[in-house]
Amino acid sequence: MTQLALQHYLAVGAILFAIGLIGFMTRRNLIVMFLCTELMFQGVAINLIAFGRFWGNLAGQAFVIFVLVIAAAEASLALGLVVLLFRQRNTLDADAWRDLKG
Amino acid sequence: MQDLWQIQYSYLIPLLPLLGACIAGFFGARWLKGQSHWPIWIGVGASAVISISLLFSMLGLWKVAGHEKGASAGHAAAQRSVAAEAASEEPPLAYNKIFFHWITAGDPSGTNSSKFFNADAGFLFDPLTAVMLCVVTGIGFVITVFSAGYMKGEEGYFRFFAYLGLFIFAMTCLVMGNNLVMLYLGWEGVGLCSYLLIGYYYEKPSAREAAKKAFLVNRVGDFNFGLGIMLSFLAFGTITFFSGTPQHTGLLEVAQAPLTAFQQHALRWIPFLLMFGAFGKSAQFPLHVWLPDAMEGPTPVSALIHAATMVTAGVYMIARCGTLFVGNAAAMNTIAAIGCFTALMAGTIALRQFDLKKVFAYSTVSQLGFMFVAVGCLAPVAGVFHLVTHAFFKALLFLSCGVVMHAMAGELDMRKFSGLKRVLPKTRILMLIGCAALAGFPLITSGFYSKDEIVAAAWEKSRFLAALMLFAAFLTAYYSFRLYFRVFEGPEILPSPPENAHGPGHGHGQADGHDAESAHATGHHHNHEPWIMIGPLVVLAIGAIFAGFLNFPERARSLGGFLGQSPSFAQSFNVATRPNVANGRVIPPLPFGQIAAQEELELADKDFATSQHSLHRMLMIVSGLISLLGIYFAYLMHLKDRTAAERLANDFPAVTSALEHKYWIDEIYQNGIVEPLRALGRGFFAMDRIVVDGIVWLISFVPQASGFALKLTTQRGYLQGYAVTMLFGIAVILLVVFL
Amino acid sequence: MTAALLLLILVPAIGAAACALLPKQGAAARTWAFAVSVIDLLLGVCLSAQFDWKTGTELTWFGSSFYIENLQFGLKLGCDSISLWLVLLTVLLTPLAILASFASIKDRQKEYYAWMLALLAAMNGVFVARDLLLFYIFFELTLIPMFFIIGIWGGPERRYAAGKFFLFTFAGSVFTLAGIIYIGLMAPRGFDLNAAVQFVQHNPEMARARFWLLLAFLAGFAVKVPLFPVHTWLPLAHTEAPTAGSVILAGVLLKLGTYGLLKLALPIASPDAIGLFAPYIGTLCVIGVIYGALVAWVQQDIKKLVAYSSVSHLGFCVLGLFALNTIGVQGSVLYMINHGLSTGAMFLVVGMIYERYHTRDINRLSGLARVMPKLAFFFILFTLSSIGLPGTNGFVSEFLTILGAFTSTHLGVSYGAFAALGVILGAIYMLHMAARIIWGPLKTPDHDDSHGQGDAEPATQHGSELPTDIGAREVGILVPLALCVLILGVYPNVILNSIQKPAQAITQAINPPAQAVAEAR
Amino acid sequence: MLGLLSSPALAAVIVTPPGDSSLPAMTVGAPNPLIAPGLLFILAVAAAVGIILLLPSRREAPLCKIGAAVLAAAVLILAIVLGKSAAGAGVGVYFWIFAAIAVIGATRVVTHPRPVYSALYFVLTVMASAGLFVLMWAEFMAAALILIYGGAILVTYVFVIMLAAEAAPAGGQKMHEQLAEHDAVSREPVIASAVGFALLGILLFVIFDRSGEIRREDAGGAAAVTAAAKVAATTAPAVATTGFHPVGGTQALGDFLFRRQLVNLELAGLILTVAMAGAIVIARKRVVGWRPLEEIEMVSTPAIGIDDNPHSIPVTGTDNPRQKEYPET
Repeated sequence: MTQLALQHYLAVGAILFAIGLIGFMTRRNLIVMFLCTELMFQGVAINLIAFGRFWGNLAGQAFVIFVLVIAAAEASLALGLVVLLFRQRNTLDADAWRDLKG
Repeated sequence: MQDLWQIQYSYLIPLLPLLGACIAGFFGARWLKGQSHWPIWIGVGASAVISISLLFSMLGLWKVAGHEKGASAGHAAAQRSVAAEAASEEPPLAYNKIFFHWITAGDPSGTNSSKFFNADAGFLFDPLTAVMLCVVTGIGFVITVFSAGYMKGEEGYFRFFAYLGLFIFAMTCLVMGNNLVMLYLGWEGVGLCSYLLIGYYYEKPSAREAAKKAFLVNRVGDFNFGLGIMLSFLAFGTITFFSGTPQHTGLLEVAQAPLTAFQQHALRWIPFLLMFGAFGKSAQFPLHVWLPDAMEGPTPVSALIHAATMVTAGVYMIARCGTLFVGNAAAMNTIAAIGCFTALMAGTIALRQFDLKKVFAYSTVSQLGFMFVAVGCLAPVAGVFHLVTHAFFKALLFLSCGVVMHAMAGELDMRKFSGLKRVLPKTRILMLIGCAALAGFPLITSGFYSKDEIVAAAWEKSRFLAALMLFAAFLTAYYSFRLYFRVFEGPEILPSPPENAHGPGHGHGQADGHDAESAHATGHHHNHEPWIMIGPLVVLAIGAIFAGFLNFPERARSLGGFLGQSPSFAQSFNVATRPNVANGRVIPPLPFGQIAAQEELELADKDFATSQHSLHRMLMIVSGLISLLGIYFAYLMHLKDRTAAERLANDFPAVTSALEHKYWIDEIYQNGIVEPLRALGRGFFAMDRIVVDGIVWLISFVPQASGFALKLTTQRGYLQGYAVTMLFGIAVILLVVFL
Repeated sequence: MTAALLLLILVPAIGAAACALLPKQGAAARTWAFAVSVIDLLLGVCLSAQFDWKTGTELTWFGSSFYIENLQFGLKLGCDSISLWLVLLTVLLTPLAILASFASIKDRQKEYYAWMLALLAAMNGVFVARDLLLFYIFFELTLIPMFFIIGIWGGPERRYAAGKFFLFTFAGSVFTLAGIIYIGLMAPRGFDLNAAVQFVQHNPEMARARFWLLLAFLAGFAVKVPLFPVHTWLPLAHTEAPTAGSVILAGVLLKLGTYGLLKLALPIASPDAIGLFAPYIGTLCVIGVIYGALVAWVQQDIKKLVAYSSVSHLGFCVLGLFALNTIGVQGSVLYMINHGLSTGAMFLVVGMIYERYHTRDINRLSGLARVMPKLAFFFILFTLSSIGLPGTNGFVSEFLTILGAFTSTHLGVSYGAFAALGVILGAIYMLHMAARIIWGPLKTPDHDDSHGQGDAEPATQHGSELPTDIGAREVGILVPLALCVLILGVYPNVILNSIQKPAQAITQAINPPAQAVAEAR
Repeated sequence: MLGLLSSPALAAVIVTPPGDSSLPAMTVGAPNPLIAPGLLFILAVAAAVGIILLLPSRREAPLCKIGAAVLAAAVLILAIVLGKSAAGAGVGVYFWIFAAIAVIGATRVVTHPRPVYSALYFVLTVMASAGLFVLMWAEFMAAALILIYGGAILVTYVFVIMLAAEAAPAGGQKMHEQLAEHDAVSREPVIASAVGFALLGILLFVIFDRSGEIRREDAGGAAAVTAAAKVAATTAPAVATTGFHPVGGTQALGDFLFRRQLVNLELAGLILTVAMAGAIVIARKRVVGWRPLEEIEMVSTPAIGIDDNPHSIPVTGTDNPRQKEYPET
């Protein structure tokens, strides 16, 4: 795998990450926000694998496994919370939870 | 001279009165009560005895030394010796007794810029000191005896005598001090005692204010005096008058030696500063306002402090530091001018005063003016002579006033009573003697001789000055006999028996606080003239009459001659006769007490001698006539028909109101200086609160305000808002790092 | 044995801790505190006994076990004649202050006396510390007890006053800390006071640093000595502090500032830096003198009046210091001690009046002499001492400081003249107070309330409707101070001679003989 | 984490995966910038504008279309420029396909107003990136990704979307009114996209322009080798003893994981268990004011027939008072 190829993969990872980021910041639906974080995980995973491949060792892949683990854990907890929040305020809007302002 | 026992034990002179004061002060309240005058009597009496014996032994020494010198004087005709040579052979009658170093500062080695300041607790004994000591302790003792009778029954009896003892201690320190700081110690000490004694009746607000005023006005004088001391130390490096060491490193000796530029410049300022200090203490023109108000104190206080002793401290200081003053013509002229102006001003004000003690207060201010004129016209002997005679007759007058007040139940207003010669026969005679002496009744009273010498000295300086002094003498004669005729002569009117006896401070003006006590005087046949009060008066009367002959024959054995032996007088005469100072004028040595120089001068040119004698005789006649004229005028206006004075007063309403309001000087000071300073103080205090605290408050307010502002704008609670900010931060960092 | 130096600090410190742990409130605490402070006084006396006054050599004690190697900071104590006199002043004033607060402090006595003893330890610490950092630590340590004493037992506005007092001083002294640390690091032997001072003084490349170091020290100490612009904390702290608090505050804490200036600022600033500053500080002092006096004159509250008088007096003291000649420095050291005695006594007397009438308003009190002759005597004596009447201690120091300013090449005649104005103004406001309170017809705040609550301690309550004159305890407090005032007035050389050598050493360093200043004559 | 990264990199020096001998040991490309930085930023800006228009907002449909077009154009240009200048730089045509799908999927995830569609698009993106993984010879990871991500996580998401779907507003006609207010409008899209794309621009710029030559270990200079050798010597013995030689990527990964990363693996397991426990606890917590089932008025959408037109699902506005105060963007 050449450096040029690496740069391509990194580009794709970066684009995915950026889009996830923008989504996280603009969308006001809690679930979509978490989805965007998952998207960011995705972007990072691509980079990791690309570097793993470029350096020719398996650390990248091992790390992606851990990323997946984290993503899974996070997803489960986050969605549990979202459900709770939804039950409390009957809305998924992020703005409903502004009590910590000021 | 140093082996005289009085000098060895001279520390007793100030110490005994102090001891007496402490005993009276601390133990008077409970144990001594009525008897608390004894410790003072003993203390002051003992110091009086020591002082008088010191004076006589000094006289003895002077006579012995005088003979050899007299013989040698004959053949050493051309003895117009230069100052240094004259000062070299130690005049026998001056001795520096140092007990211990009071204040020493600075490094003794005196390297680089820092100097070595040393003030000793030491006494200087010379004829001037001896004379002053006798006056202070002598008259002091007489007055303590009088006041034992006068103050009997007072509630703060012991307190009065404690203060009196303290005063004698301070005054003796002042007179005997051998350096400027000891002089300053006495200076402020007497200021303190006058504050305490004027404020004796502290219940009365007027007494309280008068005491405060006295101390503060004195303090203004002392401020200048202090600056004078410091400037002289800066210039000459020492403040001891006479070092007693052969190389003559005393202040007054160094002042005569060749001076550097800075010293000459300093010598232009030092006399003015010291002089202004003297004006403060001796109540001369700018700072005289406190003396009339000082009459709030009990009468013996007025007699002792505000007539005889304290107020003369200024004259003593100028006589002592003669060498600093004489060289500076401008200073001498100002002293003479201020003295003359004060004499006239006080004389005129006294014309329209109806309160007995106020009249004599202004008369004291006027007579002090006379003394300053004498000192200003290169005649310190005349000044000291008048000081001595004035002490006698003024004390006599004040104490007789006290007797009158005692009898009239604290009433002091002339208009309330007259014709008391039947009620107070003895006091009448004594008052007459006193008034005659004050007026300068020719030939028999001391006042005549001393005043005449001052007029002669004034004549030497300038004809106009002498004329003004004669007019002042006329005024003195007039108001003294105005008082006498209104009080003792004429129809007998007695003040109505005091009905509201017990109100403290009742009656107009500053009726004496102790009227409550005298109110219980039963009827009029009570003997108002107990011997304990009249005895001292008689002694003073004798002094008033015979003191004049101390210096009349004006020859070797007179007061002048004796004073001439003092190094101050001798050296100031040398400085005066220096070519650059006298610039051609012949300085008569007699007013400096230099008898030898006088005789030798008279031998030299005959016509000078004759002119001097004829001048003296003529002036004596003139001043005698002036005083008789004054007395006759007073007789016309106040005995023949009392209304004449009132009519005259109404003719010139503007003048009378000016006199009655004491030329509004008090008001000028109050509104011109005191009120603005208080306003400034209030302004500073307001500034203090607003400006400084304002800044502090601002410093504390700014962070709070900005914190609140931030809270409102950025912390809105949006999760995504925070995310965007974070992201923005990351972007910037990356940009910075990688660009 | 020089361990007395350490004991001077340890004994009160341990005493304070023990006092706080006493079982119950009340008498036990105050007698214990008084006993500890008297022991400290004895320690001070024994230290001065073994101090050899002739040569004035410095007694030193070195706590090797506490020495931190790389920082070269350790427990170095020592005292020369100047600091010994100030220690004696402290150990004399504190027992008297504690004795004075027997009657006035009723609640939480244990803590109060614990804080007082802690304050004593800290103050002694400052005067005997011979290590820069240690000096600074004790310098700051004095703030804490004072903060609590004003803050808890003070008057109505005590919290604000305590806060302001603490912050003002602290803000200033932070700069000093910066300066000290800079020196500590640069100097070869670290924080050792004398070595560091010598180093900064004689080291050429420290020239620029000296200017800034002086600025830093001035910032810290000028606030502590209330120089003109930064003095507003003092009147507030005094009026709100309890009697004993303001006695110690006026008596000793203000002297920390001047002592710091003398020990650190003066020697460190070489001729050029200090020469540059002397005229400015001189003007500030003169302004302070006149400003303090005038403002004191218009005060309604006695304590505020005496507080402003302290501002005015300390203006003199610092003027003497910055005259930079031996007379000036000796005068100002003597001034520190005299001011401690006379103003401390003034506060005690004012406190006694406050205990009886619970008012400090000058308009509601008058003519106390009739009711309290003994108190009046002491009041007048200490008033005279503070206006500088010859024969009392005030005069000697005031005269010497003004003389120092007069003859100083850095300042000059005009400084001396204007400062001497303070002599008149001083007399004006003090006598104004004395006249209004002591003399005049008797007027006290409505009689009925004064005997209502049993305020004064039983000694004065024996039945008479009016609280009578000061009792035995109070006389016992004032007599030693009165004796000191008179003794120092009659024989001030006992101090002047002993501090002559250190004062000369300091000024010698500042205008070295080599650069012989053009003699005035 | 740092430790993790460094140790595998060093291990690789010793255990080079056999079997990919045909690795084209291309010399490191000259660091000529593939894309001029200026062009890069312009593309970023264009993409930002595209995204802004695409994000859910009250705008009319045509504007969204224009937005989509602009975004597509930007990505296409980027692809063309990269493709042209790279000229077959080892990235096959499949790479471009997968990349395109991933990017489009990602944009739709973000821009689509309906959460359900976002989830589904995300699955699409996951598939695409799995494809990329395969291109990078990480076939086990590709499979794992699809299984775990696509299968487990996304399903949970859809499940939650169903659970937490809000009551549809009564009688909403146009798609916009039907949408829940918080889905229809995005928050400050302009600022967020601007910042986001700026970051993207920087990242890309860094990747293409500032990366300089990342030297691979084996092509590294002597210094790098000796350092690696020294370290390898210390860690090597553990590996050398066993004779096992993995065949294929997955075995290598397994071997690597269980030989090197054993501790981390156990930790990962632990995290999962903890997460599971946490999820259970959360789910069981009683919600304030929770009433037994029968009393709950059906909060979810009324049981209506769902026709295949996604827009027909009514989305009810919220009656949350604080909601109203949100300013219209």
